Amino acid sequence: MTGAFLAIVGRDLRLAFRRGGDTGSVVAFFVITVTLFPFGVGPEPNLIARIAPGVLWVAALLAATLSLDRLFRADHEDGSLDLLALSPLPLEVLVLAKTLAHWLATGVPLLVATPLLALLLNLPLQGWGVLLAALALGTPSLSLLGAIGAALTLGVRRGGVLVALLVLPLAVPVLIFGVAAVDAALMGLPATTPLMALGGLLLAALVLAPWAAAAGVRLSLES
Amino acid sequence: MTGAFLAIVGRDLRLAFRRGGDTGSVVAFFVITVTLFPFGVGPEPNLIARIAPGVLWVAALLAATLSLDRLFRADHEDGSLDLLALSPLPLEVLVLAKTLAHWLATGVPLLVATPLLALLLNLPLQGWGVLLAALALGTPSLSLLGAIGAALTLGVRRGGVLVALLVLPLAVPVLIFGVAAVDAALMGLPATTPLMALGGLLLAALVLAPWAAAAGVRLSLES
Amino acid sequence: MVEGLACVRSERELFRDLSFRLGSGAALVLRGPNGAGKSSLLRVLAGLLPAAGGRVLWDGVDTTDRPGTFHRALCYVGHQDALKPTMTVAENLGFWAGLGGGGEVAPALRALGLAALASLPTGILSAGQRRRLNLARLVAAPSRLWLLDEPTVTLDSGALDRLTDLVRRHRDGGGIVVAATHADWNIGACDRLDLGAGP
Amino acid sequence: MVEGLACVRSERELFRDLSFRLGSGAALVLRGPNGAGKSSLLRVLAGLLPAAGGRVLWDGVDTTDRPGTFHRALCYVGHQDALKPTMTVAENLGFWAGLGGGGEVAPALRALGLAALASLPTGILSAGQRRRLNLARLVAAPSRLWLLDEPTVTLDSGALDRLTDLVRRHRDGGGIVVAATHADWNIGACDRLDLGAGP
Amino acid sequence: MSWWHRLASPTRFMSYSAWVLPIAGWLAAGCIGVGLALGLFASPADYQQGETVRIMYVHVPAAWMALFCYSAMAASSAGYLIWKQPLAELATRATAPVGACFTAIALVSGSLWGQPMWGTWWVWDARLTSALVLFFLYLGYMALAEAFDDPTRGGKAASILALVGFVNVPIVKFSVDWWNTLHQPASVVKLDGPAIDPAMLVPLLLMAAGFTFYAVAVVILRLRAMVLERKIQALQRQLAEAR
Ligand code: HEM
Ligand SMILES: Nc1ncnc2c1ncn2[C@@H]1O[C@H](COP(=O)(O)OP(=O)(O)OP(=O)(O)O)[C@@H](O)[C@H]1O
Ligand SMILES: Nc1ncnc2c1ncn2[C@@H]1O[C@H](COP(=O)(O)OP(=O)(O)OP(=O)(O)O)[C@@H](O)[C@H]1O
Ligand SMILES: [Mg+2]
Ligand SMILES: [Mg+2]
Repeated sequence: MTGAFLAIVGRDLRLAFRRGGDTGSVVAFFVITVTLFPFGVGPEPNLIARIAPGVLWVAALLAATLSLDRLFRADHEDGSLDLLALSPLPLEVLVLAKTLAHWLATGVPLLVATPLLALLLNLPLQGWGVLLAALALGTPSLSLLGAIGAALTLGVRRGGVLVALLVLPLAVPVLIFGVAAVDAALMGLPATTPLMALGGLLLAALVLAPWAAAAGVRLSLES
Repeated sequence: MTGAFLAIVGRDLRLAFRRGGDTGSVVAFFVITVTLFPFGVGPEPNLIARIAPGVLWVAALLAATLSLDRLFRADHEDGSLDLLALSPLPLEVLVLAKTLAHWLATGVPLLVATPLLALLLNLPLQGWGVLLAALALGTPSLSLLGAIGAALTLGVRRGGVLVALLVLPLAVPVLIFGVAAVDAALMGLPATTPLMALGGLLLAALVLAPWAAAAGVRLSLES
Repeated sequence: MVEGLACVRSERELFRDLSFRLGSGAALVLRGPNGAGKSSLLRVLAGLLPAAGGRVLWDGVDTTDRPGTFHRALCYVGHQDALKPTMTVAENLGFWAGLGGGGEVAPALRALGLAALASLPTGILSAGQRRRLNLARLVAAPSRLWLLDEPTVTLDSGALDRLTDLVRRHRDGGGIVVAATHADWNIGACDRLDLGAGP
Repeated sequence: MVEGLACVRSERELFRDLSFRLGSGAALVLRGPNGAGKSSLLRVLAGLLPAAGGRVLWDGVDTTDRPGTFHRALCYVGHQDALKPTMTVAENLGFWAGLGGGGEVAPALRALGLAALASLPTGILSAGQRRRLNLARLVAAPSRLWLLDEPTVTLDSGALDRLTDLVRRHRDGGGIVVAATHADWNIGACDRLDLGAGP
Repeated sequence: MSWWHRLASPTRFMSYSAWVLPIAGWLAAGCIGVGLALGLFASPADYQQGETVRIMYVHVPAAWMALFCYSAMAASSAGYLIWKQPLAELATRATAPVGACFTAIALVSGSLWGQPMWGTWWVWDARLTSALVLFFLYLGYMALAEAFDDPTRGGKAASILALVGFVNVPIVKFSVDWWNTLHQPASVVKLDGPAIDPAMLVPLLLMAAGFTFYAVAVVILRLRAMVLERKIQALQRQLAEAR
């Protein structure tokens, strides 16, 4: 079972990193969205630094959600999902494997790109550590919640942005605590409470998401 | 020729408005992205009003760009693009028809949703007219520029967010003048210059985009 | 008419110096093992794939010079369906027929035995039903040259007979057919083109 | 063994009270016009589609009770390819073989005549080559029950012979085959199941 | 068959719902009528807020109903997913637009109230935003349920979403306690009894009861329509097949 689990993670990672895969475009989307903001709100450094945590978090959330649409869709369209469902692995474990691969292929690169963007947005240095910690705790939750949306919209033709409508409301608590953690750090307060809340959300998502997403995948096989 | 042009516009509109189509989800994405920002930057009404034009423009840009990914991709994947290319219509006209349908199906609904969001973000009333005018001039340019990106990434497997990477830099001028127009109106200045610049950009896009996008489509047929 | 046609895909030459001429009522069946280049040849003929050498003439004119006229005379049925799952059967066919300057939908559906399904969403059709719908374009938008890529695939014997019949009548009316197939498909007297061994 | 199986799709009953039993070495060929429900029956047998009534037993156990064991004994080849265009031929097959607890890739590719293509990206294969690659799973991950949905489609005669041969040897080794097809495909003595008229 | 399955069989449902529907409808009309009359004319103006306090008699019950309807949807979704009870799925579907409307009413009346009270139509505080998110959840549910060609599959997918989205309900409810916000904390439903003048409490509770009866009536009406619609479709199909 571990073998099959790792095989799926490996395959998805390979597909993501290969030419035209997800990783490159997710990071590009993240970077571009963030850099658009200074154009949108004007060049005042103070204002930009003030909204920096929010902008970073929203951009990360959008980048993760949008790339999630393909988490199961590509496999559904070419028939791979049928075969994956017929493998001896339970669907819940399959969902976990694919979500883990998604996070490794998109969440981690986002983390790597964040310091650069924090610099661009003049985020004060004392916020960086907490920002990274919060993203590290929050992005897996986003991947898991996104997996629910991606699975539930599978049967829908051209589900596309519908995923966003389903996932973003669920992701709002992650956003709130993520920003709260950074804001606390910027004001010199301890950020433990919001970080612990993020951890709690991650645990809840770990319990809930595989079940809900597996149910969605099972439903999609019927067509 | 007009008949074929209208037939394509009609078909794409029908697909977009139908259940699971683009229109609903694009508007939902727009609304949700905008509402996420206040979570990110905190509830201060002044700050939110200050960044409102930028947030609205960036969200509109993202919503338009992301839905553009499917402009040609769906037709490419199911072989429709082959047949469309074999119709007596020149490819440039085909591109225009599909882009027009895209704008009617997503750009116009965005315009309709904008006043509500402007209200939520406390945008002062004197900015509304110019905001709508600027969006009305800017979103067709976004659709046209997006068509270029969508066509060029067709050959690439899983282009997805790659479109965003190509289009967003091209769209930055639209963003800048669009925000400038609203800012001018908010400061009580006349917004004619940025609005005229937006009009100029639209003309340039109208000339450039069909040609470039048709070349991209032609390239994609070879695979 | 085809003159000295050549095709290169992923830097491998599939065929070279291919020349043939098809008069009205003629039929050409393409044969050859998997990967020989049948589908590629059909795409080159349609003008979807640029030829690496040679040219395709239609009524004596190079097809790349006047694509519009050629496209009006042409109907291509490829491996792919070109069907939108959310539109109904009649809507799908109606769109393609209208674009090809074609006629009515109902007789075409009847000709392929799809009349009962006209108002169903295309997404729920079975493989063979989708294939039939794709072939119904031949009837709905009449054209002189038919390019068919393995048209018989997934068809049941009834549908196969209908298709054979259509091809016969098309040729009797002066139409031209180029078809790739692996099955022994009897469409009457026809030329055969064997493309060399696959890779 | 199958007991009183029924299937309803888009609220139309495709079949009802279907019962049959396949011993080791048996083969069942599904026939019927387009839309009769052959593909649907195969998906119900595989457990991809829930049955509207009845049950599927494997070694005497309901397959929905112990899906893991059943899945290990099963290989399903559907209409779709399940191939990733950016991965190479060997990588694609290797992944599915590994997941099915299977063996080596090279002999399987050789068995379907794909050895020369092993390191090419799957995206550039022709229709028949993709089909062959999909069928190579049967060799790479041996399993007792084969469910084949129109496996012969787009195969050239050489590949068809290889497949027929594979099916013969599989049955000689005690394997079971259920296949849907429209072609006259001679796989030796076998049961035939005719599904009623389509819609 | 358990009593629950028998109760929920479509024919049974059609017969008893024909009784319940008019009762609920009249009760709703009565409660809302009396509640409005008491609230608008008989109750005192607030010493702080003046006459604007009367928006409360719409706002607060609507906000309660928004939460209540979503909870009911989550419960019936669970009923559907666990006991495979088709009527439960229909009930979830029937409730969604009603709940969405109540949420919209709470949002609109709240922002109408906010203009005189806080000087702005909208602030991004925790209560208001989480109510907005609740509205989006309703929309997401409805979009998903309608997005499938096959209604039973749409129903299943949307039921899963409704269950998952239930986590937002406690967030809306307790947001005022967890974050300090502009919005009023709970003053009626509290452990140590309501902290509100009975002259205001009575019309408020009457309105709440009226809204609940109204919701029950509309849901039953929609359910009956859905059951009949499916019956018609089945008959049409039989007719088509007989031909
Ligand atoms: C758009 C703006 C608003 C929204 C979305 C909103 C939302 C809500 C919600 C969801 C509840 C139910 C909470 C519960 O059951 O515990 C509620 C209750 C209430 N709201 Fe609002 N509200 C808004 C504006 C206002 C304003 C401006 C006021 C008055 C200053 C107000 C006063 C109240 C009161 C008194 C309650 C009852 C609290 C209780 O006793 O439980 N709301 N609101
Ligand atoms: N996803 C679906 N939803 C609803 N109905 C479907 C779906 N897929 C297929 N059907 C219907 O079920 C019937 C049987 O389809 P199926 O694919 O099993 O036929 P088949 O026997 O395999 O036909 P073919 O020979 O054309 O492949 C068809 O009439 C089809 O319209
Ligand atoms: N997009 C592509 N890019 C590069 N090479 C390709 C592409 N498509 C096909 N090829 C190669 O061209 C060759 C011929 O392919 P083609 O599809 O024309 O074969 P075919 O004769 O139609 O085979 P089949 O009977 O299997 O359909 C194959 O070897 C294939 O690998
Ligand atoms: Mg081919
Ligand atoms: Mg089939």
